[in-house]
Amino acid sequence: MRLEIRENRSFLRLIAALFIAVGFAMAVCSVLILWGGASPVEGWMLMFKGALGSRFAVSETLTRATPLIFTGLAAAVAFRAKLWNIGGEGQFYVGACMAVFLGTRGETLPAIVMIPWLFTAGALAGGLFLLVPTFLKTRLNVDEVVTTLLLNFVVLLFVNWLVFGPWKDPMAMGWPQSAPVVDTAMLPVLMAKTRFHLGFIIAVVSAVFVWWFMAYTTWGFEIRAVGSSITASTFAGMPVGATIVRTALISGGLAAMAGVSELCGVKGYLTTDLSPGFGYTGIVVAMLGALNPLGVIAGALFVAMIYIGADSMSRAINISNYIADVTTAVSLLSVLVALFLTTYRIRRG
Amino acid sequence: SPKIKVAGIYTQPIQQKWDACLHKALQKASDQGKIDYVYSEKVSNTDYIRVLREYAEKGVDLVVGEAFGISRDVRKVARDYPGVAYLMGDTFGPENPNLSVFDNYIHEPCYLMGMLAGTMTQTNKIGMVGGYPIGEVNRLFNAFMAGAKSVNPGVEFKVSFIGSWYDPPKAKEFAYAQVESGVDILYAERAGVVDAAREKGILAFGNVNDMNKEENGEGVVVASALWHMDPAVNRAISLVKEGKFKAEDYRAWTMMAKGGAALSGFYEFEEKISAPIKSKIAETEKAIKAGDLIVEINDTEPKSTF
Amino acid sequence: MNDTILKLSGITKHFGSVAANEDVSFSLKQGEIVALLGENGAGKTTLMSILFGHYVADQGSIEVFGKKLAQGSPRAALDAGVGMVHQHFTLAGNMTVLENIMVGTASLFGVGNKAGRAAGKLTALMARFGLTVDPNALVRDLSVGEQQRVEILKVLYRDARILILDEPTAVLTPPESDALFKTLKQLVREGLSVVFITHKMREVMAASHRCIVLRQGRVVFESRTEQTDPEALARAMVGADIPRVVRKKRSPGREVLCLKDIFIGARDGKNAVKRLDLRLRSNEIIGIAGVSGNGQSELADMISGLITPCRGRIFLGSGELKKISPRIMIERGVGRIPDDRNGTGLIGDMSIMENLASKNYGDPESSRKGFLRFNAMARQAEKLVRQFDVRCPGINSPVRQLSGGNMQKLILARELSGAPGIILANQPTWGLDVGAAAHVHTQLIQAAKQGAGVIIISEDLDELFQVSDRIQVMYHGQLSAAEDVDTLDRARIGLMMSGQGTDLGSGRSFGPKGQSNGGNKNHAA
Amino acid sequence: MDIIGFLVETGFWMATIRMATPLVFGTLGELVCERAGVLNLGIEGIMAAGCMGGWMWVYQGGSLWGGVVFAAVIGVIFGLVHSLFTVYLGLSQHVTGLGITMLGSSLSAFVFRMLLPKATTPPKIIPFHSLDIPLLRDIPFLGEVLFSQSALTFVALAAVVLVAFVLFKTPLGLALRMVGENPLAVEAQGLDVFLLRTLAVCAGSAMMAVGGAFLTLSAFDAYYIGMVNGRGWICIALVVFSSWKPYKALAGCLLFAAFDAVQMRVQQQAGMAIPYQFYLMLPYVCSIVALIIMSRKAAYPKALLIPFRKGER
Ligand SMILES: Nc1ncnc2c1ncn2[C@@H]1O[C@H](COP(=O)(O)OP(=O)(O)OP(=O)(O)O)[C@@H](O)[C@H]1O
Ligand SMILES: Nc1ncnc2c1ncn2[C@@H]1O[C@H](COP(=O)(O)OP(=O)(O)OP(=O)(O)O)[C@@H](O)[C@H]1O
Ligand SMILES: [Mg+2]
Ligand SMILES: [Mg+2]
Repeated sequence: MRLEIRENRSFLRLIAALFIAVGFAMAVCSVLILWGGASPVEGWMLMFKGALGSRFAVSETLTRATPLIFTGLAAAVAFRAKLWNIGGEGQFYVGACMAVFLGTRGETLPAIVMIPWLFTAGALAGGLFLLVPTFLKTRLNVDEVVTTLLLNFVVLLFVNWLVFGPWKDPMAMGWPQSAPVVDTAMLPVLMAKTRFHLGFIIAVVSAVFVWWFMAYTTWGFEIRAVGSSITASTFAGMPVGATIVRTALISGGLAAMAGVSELCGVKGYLTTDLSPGFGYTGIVVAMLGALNPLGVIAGALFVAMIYIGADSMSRAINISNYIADVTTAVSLLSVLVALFLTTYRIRRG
Repeated sequence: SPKIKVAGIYTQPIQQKWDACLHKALQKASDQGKIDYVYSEKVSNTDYIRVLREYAEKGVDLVVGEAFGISRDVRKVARDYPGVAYLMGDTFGPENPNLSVFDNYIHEPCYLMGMLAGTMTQTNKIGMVGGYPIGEVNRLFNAFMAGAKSVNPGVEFKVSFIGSWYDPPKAKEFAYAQVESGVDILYAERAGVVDAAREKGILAFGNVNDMNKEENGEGVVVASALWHMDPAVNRAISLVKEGKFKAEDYRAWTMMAKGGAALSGFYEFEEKISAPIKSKIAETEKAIKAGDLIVEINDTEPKSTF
Repeated sequence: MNDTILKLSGITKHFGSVAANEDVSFSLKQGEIVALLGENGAGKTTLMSILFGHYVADQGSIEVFGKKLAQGSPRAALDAGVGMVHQHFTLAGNMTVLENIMVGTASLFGVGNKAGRAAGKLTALMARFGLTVDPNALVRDLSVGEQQRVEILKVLYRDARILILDEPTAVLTPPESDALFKTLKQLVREGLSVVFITHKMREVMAASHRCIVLRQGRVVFESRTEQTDPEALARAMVGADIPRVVRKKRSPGREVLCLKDIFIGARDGKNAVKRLDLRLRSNEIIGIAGVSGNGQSELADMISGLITPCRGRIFLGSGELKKISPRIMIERGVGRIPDDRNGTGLIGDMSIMENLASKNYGDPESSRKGFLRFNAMARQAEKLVRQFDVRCPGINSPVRQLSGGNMQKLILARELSGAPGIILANQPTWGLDVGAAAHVHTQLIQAAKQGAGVIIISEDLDELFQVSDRIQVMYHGQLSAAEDVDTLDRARIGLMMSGQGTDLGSGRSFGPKGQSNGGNKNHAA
Repeated sequence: MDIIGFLVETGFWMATIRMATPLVFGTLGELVCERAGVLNLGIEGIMAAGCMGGWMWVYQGGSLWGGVVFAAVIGVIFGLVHSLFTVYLGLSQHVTGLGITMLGSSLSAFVFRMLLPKATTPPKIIPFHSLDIPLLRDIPFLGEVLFSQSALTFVALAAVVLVAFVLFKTPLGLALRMVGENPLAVEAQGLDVFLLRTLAVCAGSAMMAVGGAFLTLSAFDAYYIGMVNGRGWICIALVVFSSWKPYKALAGCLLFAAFDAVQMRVQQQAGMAIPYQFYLMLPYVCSIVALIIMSRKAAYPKALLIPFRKGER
């Protein structure tokens, strides 16, 4: 078996590949559905309905996609500079903590000030937090995959302590959760009777901004260069250290913004289960988007759609709802291959 | 009377005994043909609200689940679907018109077990292993400790939290650690502790489900504080059927007086426990049921005393 | 010795649109040494890679010792007795010589490594062919020449009957090359046959029986070596006459760079560069000869701004340099051509335009307030690509796809644009074909004419004699006195490179004393 | 009992070894993968799959050792998927790994639920019991600590020796290590890079799965969804900590488990001012610190994360 780069890359082929991939994923999961004693066809109809079939479904899909866009961007930027930040989950919570810390005071601030303030502060906190493993990498050559990964657990335990101890909301009748942020800190809901909130818009704007930043600014240029080859960038006289630090600040900041958006957009207060692994899924999203900020939007929407759809399908046909994660995983893997085959062709011998 | 549609929404897998308890009650009701029962498990709090709405849209009549940590949003949903009855585990009070709340209050049987443990310990040292120090757990620990102290002021306690709801191997290790420090009785809030007791040849007390039978605690688990959701669930179901469901606190229905909580049988320990203690337990139980003895509900985090 | 043992017939290989090999037929006789020539990108490596099974030909067949060779399998090639020494070494740096040689020789699932026996066989080989390396040394600690030896030992260890060497001397010093060719001769005497790829006519004439020239994937010329001459070969390669590089005497101008008593520390605590003094004046080209690993790379890195000396003073143009960094050097107008094109010189995954901008993207003409000005950059790139005639699909194609030759042109374009006052060229023509090399030399001389001071570090004496005005030899971190090329002869330089200066090995021709009278000479000159 | 007192307790050391065992399997597995140049972030999911699969086998009436083997087989299957993606197609090792973690965790939960729809308190099996080797057990301290462990723990220890032997003393090991350093060098010597990497990934994944199985077949006797609980991620860290050396890996696992055991014992002391969460942090923080100390001279497999594509440069 041999792989060969394709000369021409057609958009049509890309679309086709995606459909084939999803089709394949469906085929695989159909087996599980059959096992559950339901009809696959019906299942997939329901899945579509659950993801996009109604105003509510759409709102949920978009709500789900929102944090994924942020964490996806975080991973995309870092990975471009070959800074393997697996700590999105931790930075997510750092952002959320910041939002609570600042969002529970300052009732006087109007929303128009409060919300940008929270995002900025959260992003800063997340960025600074990622600097720790970054410096460990650049100064002491400690593998950042590991440190960022481990720090996720530390942060989660820290949050755990916060909500059990100092930040515990006296009004919560003993349940471990922080006090809610003030109303002016809450992101306005964009569709009545849904959870779809301003965070999505902010996420999309950020994605566009990051895309533009990477493509059209000298800093973006440096990030891409350092990512491709540190030795060459150094030789060319680029500020390698500063660039890596900037990357860390941006990446950590974006992941933290996911936390802020989720906290101020959906929950309103901090709990230890604010994120069902958004940080990790972000990495997947980034790769689906081929590390392209605009691609990240698509990746996030895709993952959200599959998950929401499959989850609601599982309820509709009354089959164990773990199938939602299975479906997401399988489609993720098959889409990965599909994207690959749009740039490579497989030859025998 | 016609069947009604009931949905259970659980934030943990249904092996997680807390949810298992709700699930079993509803399952029984459905087996008895009273209801059509569907459920979703391990629904993260992020997804919980969506699931709530979906079931509401699907036209279920009663939803049983947990609002812990998402109370606010759950209430929003309840308001949006006045036609649906909600019976939710929650630390907050009920909300008109359609949101009733419950919580687990098996502290009374825990108190009784405490009394037993207090008399049975030789080393005067008792160990307790729990998941997280949340109110629901703390109140059981504290009641158990109070019970033990009431019969044996000299008794001391070791308290550990494993920081997870389902990591039995870890719970087991924590239990071992406590045994090393000399405890000869374990209070098993988490799965895994009973196994440690069995292997170390000491006694244990069960929690929520009958561990003597269900977690092969034969010869190990003296008794368990049982939580029966059936009274609460059945009441809710019948009220919904009669169209009389209203917002109320089901606490009473999860306590001993109404059979929501109970002390399990002693099984093979029947004859090992001396008559005087048995009778003492029995009359305390009577007093509790009669309301003459109020076991304090103390949600503060318990601490080791040695 | 006239029986054909290797026969490639009608080999055709396309990479997408590129025709790397077009109906190439080729045969090799027992005990023969064949030289394979061609421009960068002519298809030499491809052809040999097909023979060795790295690539699979689109068409054509291969016969070894009369048996058809299964394609696409190095294993099959090895078993058939074909061994290949790759252009870019295929060694694992973090592992020992012995391990590198042993891997894949024993059956995978046998237990116990036959290290003992292997070591035995290896030492025997080393003795027999006079190729000595420490079997237990880590490959990354070896000099390029030694690594080369390991590659050859790898092949011999496998009892190859046919030996392919892809640009074996591209990275070797003259002494090392001579040693290599001695070995080859001996191998042939022992009945092996050799195909070697090179860009150096001298070697072709000296070592080969027959030579074959590829151009754009086709065989365009074939002849017995004694019946041809370098010019003919060069013409066949390039398809036109090579512009003769001529060095006219220039009168050096003011001093642009002066290094005084420089010490540079090395990893092993010892000094890589000791008591080094150097004076460079505008309009002159200084050639620094020396066997690699004698401190040249450290010296180059320092002038490039990558490492700071632990002692000594650097005067650059106007004043003294207190701090060193690539940026500072760039800003002080130092053009730097590194020895490692792909790794250091260029960013392989980025486009030609971006690489050309990678040095001065901060300048107002390429960016304003931190925003890149693509149109301006593109215009600049187009201009340079034309001016230095870099052959490429377009300014937006990734540099990775360029041949070394074109990579080098690209670096020259970037470094020479903006008329630098000082140019450091480290091994500027490694692996380049005659055409490309000539181009590089012309450019450097051109720069010197326009007033730059140029330092060329090279192991290729031909090159040094061709372009430099003065030559200094580096040995054990010390720099010999600068001497005028006209007063020098190859033999003496050769000796000095191996440490035996004018007054043998006492090292007096090195260091301050030698330097001082060298200094005088300079003034005299 | 004073804070340090337990360090002389046999119980502490028994616990340490017990808790280290699943980590040893996982870490070895990851180590083998990475030595061949493939980062396997699928470990968490593969452990989950082995955890469920091994248990289910026994629960369905299979033997304990059968369960271990079955877990290994499951591991190999996931390994094959991972290598198809990362080795043959050369796809991103990060994403494939995370994808496989997702798949492994959710699929094992799904299958468990489908096979035991009613199980509220998960059914139990009879797990490996500690093999009290008569005489050895009676050796004062060591005997108690070592020979009261279950058979799987010894398998783990044996695995360390085996992996070390294969990696450093056999042709296969040499090839595996070199394929993680420079695949081209291996191909030029006539070996099949893809095959070697696939072998490594499958073998490694099998070990991970067995590590998961240890949780349900020895450490405990029932399967709880999500009971792997981050142990896989720890292994990733431990591999780097061990700088890719089997014996150091063993040491690392023991060290980490020891931190955990300490944490458990200190946490339950009376009058502990520090909240329990900080004790739970201890192992993670400590291994980061340990990493900082070790990593100065960590020598990565050069080709780690870099896909190999034949006929490309
Ligand atoms: N891996 C590859 N992928 C795509 N195209 C390739 C590849 N290798 C070679 N080519 C194409 O084949 C042509 C011949 O390449 P090859 O490496 O054989 O040249 P060469 O004669 O070895 O050059 P040099 O003298 O610089 O080594 C190149 O021009 C290039 O376009
Ligand atoms: N990945 C690739 N895709 C397409 N063409 C390639 C690729 N790699 C190399 N080539 C082509 O191969 C030809 C020769 O490449 P090669 O690297 O052998 O040149 P070279 O002068 O030998 O480089 P070096 O001096 O670094 O060895 C060039 O024409 C180049 O276009
Ligand atoms: Mg070549
Ligand atoms: Mg070349």
